[in-house]
Amino acid sequence: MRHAVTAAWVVFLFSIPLWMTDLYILHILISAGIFTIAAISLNLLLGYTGQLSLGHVAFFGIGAYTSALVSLGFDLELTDSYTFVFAPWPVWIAFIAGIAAAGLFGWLIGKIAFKVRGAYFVIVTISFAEVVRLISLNWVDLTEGPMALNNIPPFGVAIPGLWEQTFYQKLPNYYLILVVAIVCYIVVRRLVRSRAGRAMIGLRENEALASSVGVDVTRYLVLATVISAAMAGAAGGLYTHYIRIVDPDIFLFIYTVTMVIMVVTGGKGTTAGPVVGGLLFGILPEVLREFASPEVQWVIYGVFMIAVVFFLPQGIVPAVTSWWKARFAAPEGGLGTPEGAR
Amino acid sequence: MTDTALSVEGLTVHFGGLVAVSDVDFVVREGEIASLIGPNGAGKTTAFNVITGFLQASAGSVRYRGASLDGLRPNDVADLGVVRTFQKTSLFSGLSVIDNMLIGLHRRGRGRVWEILLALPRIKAEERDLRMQAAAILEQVGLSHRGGELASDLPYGEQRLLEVAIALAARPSLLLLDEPASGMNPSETQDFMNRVSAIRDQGTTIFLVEHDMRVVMGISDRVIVLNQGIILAEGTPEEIRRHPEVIRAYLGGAAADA
Amino acid sequence: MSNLKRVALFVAGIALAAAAPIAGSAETIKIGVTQPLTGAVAASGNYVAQGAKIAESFLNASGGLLGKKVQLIIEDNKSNPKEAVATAEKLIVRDKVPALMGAWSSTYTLAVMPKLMEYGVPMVVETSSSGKITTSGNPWIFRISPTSAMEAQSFGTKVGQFNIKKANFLVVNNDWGLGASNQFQKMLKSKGIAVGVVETMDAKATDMSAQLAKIKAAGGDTVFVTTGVEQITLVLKQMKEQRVTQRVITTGGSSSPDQLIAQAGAAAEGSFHLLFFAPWFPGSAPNPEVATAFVNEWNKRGHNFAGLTEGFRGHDGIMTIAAAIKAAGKAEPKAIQKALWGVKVDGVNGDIAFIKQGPKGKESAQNIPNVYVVTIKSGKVALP
Amino acid sequence: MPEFLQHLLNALILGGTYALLGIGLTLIFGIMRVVNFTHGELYTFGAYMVFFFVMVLGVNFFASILLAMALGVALGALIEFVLLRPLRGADIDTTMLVMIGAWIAMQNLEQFTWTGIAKSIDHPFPLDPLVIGEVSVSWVRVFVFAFAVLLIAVTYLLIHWTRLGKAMRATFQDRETAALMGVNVKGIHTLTFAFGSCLAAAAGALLGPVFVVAPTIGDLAALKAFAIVILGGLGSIPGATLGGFVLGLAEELGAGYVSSGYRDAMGFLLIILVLVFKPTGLFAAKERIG
Repeated sequence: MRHAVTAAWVVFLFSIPLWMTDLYILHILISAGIFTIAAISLNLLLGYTGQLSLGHVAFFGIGAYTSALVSLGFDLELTDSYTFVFAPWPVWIAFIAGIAAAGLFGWLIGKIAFKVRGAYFVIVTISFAEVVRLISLNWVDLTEGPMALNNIPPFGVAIPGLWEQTFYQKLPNYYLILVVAIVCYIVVRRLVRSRAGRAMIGLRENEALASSVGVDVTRYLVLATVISAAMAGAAGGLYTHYIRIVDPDIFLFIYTVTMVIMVVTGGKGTTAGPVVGGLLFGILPEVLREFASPEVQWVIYGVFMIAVVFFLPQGIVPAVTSWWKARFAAPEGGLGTPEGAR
Repeated sequence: MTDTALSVEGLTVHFGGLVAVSDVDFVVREGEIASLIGPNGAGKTTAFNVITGFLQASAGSVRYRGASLDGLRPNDVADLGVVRTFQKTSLFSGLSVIDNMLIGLHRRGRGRVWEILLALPRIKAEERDLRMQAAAILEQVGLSHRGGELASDLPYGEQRLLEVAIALAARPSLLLLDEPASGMNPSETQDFMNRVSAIRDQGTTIFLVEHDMRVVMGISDRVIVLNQGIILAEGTPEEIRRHPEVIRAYLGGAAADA
Repeated sequence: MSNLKRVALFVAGIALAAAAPIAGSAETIKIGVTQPLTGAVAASGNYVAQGAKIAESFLNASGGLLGKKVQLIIEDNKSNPKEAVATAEKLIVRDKVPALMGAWSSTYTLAVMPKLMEYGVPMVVETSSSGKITTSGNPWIFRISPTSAMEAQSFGTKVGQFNIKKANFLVVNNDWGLGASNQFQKMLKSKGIAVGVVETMDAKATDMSAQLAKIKAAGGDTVFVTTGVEQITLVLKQMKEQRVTQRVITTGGSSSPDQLIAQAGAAAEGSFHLLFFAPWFPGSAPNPEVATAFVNEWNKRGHNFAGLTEGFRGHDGIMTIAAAIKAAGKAEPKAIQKALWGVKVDGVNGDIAFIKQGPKGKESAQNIPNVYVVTIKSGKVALP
Repeated sequence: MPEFLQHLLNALILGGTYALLGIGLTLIFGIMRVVNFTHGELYTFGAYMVFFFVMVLGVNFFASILLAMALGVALGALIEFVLLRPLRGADIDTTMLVMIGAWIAMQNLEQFTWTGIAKSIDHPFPLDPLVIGEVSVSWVRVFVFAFAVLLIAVTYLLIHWTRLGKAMRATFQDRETAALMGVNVKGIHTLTFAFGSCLAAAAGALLGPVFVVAPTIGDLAALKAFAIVILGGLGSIPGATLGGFVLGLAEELGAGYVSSGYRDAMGFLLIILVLVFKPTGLFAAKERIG
């Protein structure tokens, strides 16, 4: 039964471009999909290890910039006589490089996270994102600064010499992002239902106890940060080759806040939560666009976030799940706990 | 039975200018139930914290089965087979009892991250195995019927049992219990003592910090008395009961009652 | 998994709701405008939009285009390149506009450019100054604003009367500021004038004291400033505070001298400003009747007078597109693109016509606009 | 040399207002364990209130600053009462989420009310600067500095010499014990938040006339306040004071001798360095990490 529902859901997602002819709506869905991937990645940190990382957009941006730079190529005048020239690489390799770079920075932040927790960790992560933003803004030789990196090549597939298709259109980008999102969803789902994921949940729930039974706190914090950062980097790479421009504003704190709102609203510490939150807040701005100016929209989001924390602290998914269970009985196995309850 | 399992030598802990534990030596032997007692602030929990890597000693050394525990982190200590419980009830309280157990079984799993992500068959087999082990330990402490419930929903006595079960899941060869019976009613306490003895009989050495003298005197093979950071006395419950300094400093009427 | 099903329903619902109101009327000719109406550079973007609306009503008052009413669809790009892309996407795909005007900053324009290629829609660029825009081989670009190089060149013919020995630069660290600083340095050096320090500032920075201390220490008689009017106000005030006595020349055409007089007061005295329209003297513009009509309508609508130096661009941009639609005889992107190459428009700035720039075969179009210099003398704008 | 002296003077003046910002934030964290993300918005609020009183209503400049501070107190008390009081006992992450929501809502309300166009405020000080030898500084900045130092001094006196201060310190040390000893912890929390907000509004009210007022000025102010309190150690008032001046110096020298583009990055780089090498800040208050 559950498999049937999952399959129906996946088929539905795959069928959308077949009957949805309005490209603009497809564009909205693609953007929402990219942010959903970012939200899924943030959820691993925020929801499962309990680390409120408010610099998550840094990983997204690092993925985007790395992928863009590797696919565009760049040169750096290191000394007057020597210029380092980096030739462009194929987009797929650039995408992987972006994921790796984001993962690497995740490793660094994970190491710091072990030293400082709570309010300190939050501020360190904010600072990290801000430093990265200022570097992207000022290292004009590499990043073009506020002028942004333009004309970033889109993804494409090719059989050498025979056939090639570059993803200028919405359709292939939609499928690409859908596939990546599904992969990320499965990664998080498998992880959190495994020994490794339980170690992360354990250190969220009670770090002292977890370490006393042999959970290596540093290792799992770093692991979670690396995987989370790498997924955020993947989202950044998808973004960069779809929008085909990346500028320092990508590091704005407001995007982290968007991801946090998605996760918290959907239900942190649940696998479906960030998907629900991501789609909701990916699509809502476009629906509201007609009725409310952006500042009014943001006022609504801010108030909404407060309301969720006050009245629905676990988020939509756990609330709906428990309502469903109460109504239709049949408790399920697995990590059948009100996840996120704290 | 007389092999030394845990040995503590010259242990000293300062907090700022305060001396919590001062030049303390003691051993715990393989297969015994040893108790560490003393009035509040005597340094019992501090000693536990040092042994299990939660606190850095100012001086002195701790060895377990020949390996030094100095400077190890709690999870490294657990890897050597030394596992503890905490003075204040300490559970993964937002999770179900069975999930509490599965986290406790962390050390028994072997699955690596890439294997997990690929969902290899051996990971699935391991999961099934871990769940069976969890059920077995719950059975052992008498919590089988609670598996699906939220840990925080359990009555107090069962929460304390669950703590022990979680520690047992980490497969300790030395189990450190920090005031496990505090807050239990007499029948819960009696039941608890039986279970601790049973655990020892299955080959786990037990080192206990406890205030309840019925527990200490009832199950200990040996008792170590700590007072104001130094060892006051050491011996069998019978010897401790009669030790004049212990009676004066600490036990008073309680010893006579027991 | 049941919760996911709910999401599916929700998504489908949204999709249906969004798909409903598409059918537009064929009674109007739509022109898309993307401008920063909110965010960091909102002030200028709003002026341009106001100017564009004046052009719209002028056109409709004289009978519209091809017998149809002209309808501007103005979208807010929120001072953000990503949003600029989103607005272009929306205007082209949803609203099906045959031509665009935008997107103010070079950064936003550069961001939009791949979309023009993708969908084949021409865009008139009204403000952006980066050289890259017309040299990257995008045949859908028609720029009416000057590049920094053109501005520098034009100023070069007048630089003699300023008798500059050594000049410093204080510019905003984006394409606009850095581009201007490069081109003006090049021009100055070619005239044998020394360049001191080149300092940059973030667009949102408010305290320029450190940069000014450096500029003061570097010596020199002139400092070229390129940034928005808010930041120029701060620079002028803080120069006074730190007793930096070098002469200020602002470039880029966004200095709005009236606002400077109002907000910087005496600190603005004696500064010079390069502009692309001098609304104080509409009579001396190349097309006096067009300029006067525009200024009158602007004042009649109660818009901020200080905004005229920006707002005229919106007018000229829309008028350029309108002329092309008229010449093409139909409102289709490809036809408009072709017709734009031949237009001759009497704009507020001057006569608008396009020359070719960029790689052969896919040239972009560039207009050669006029550049004016004004100064602030005893609290009034004057010709130097 | 004169350039260096000028940088030092600028840093000193800047540091005064930074310290003011930092003290307000650190006080709130120390006593309430709340990371106050609305701090920057109270700064913005103070600046806009001065704009409103001076430029719209034509109220006297100095009276406007005092009015802005009073309104800062009121707004702070309101936030505490509506958002934080019901959440007492919730974990720090929960309150952080609520404060982030409040921050977003407040900033955009400001944007909605005043539009995104920057406003400037007239002040009664002469435009010609105060000249001391080779260096100079505007009179309005001298005033801002003096007022900031005065407020810092008042804060110290309040904390160390009044009954209220004693109760605040007791709450800071140990909330439960303070409550047992008869301290009205609820009241202390409201007062603390209102007072911290007042300092933020004061910083905004003072700097508004020096720079310009825009809806987003609070973001950078808040981030800098975070940097300052981390530098000084969360909850430490002397630390925040010194942190303010250290940040002012780092920024000014960084901009002067490294690159003006990285001016605003200095604070964050300092934070990361401090936390890597001395995680509790330069002046660790009674605060364990974790």
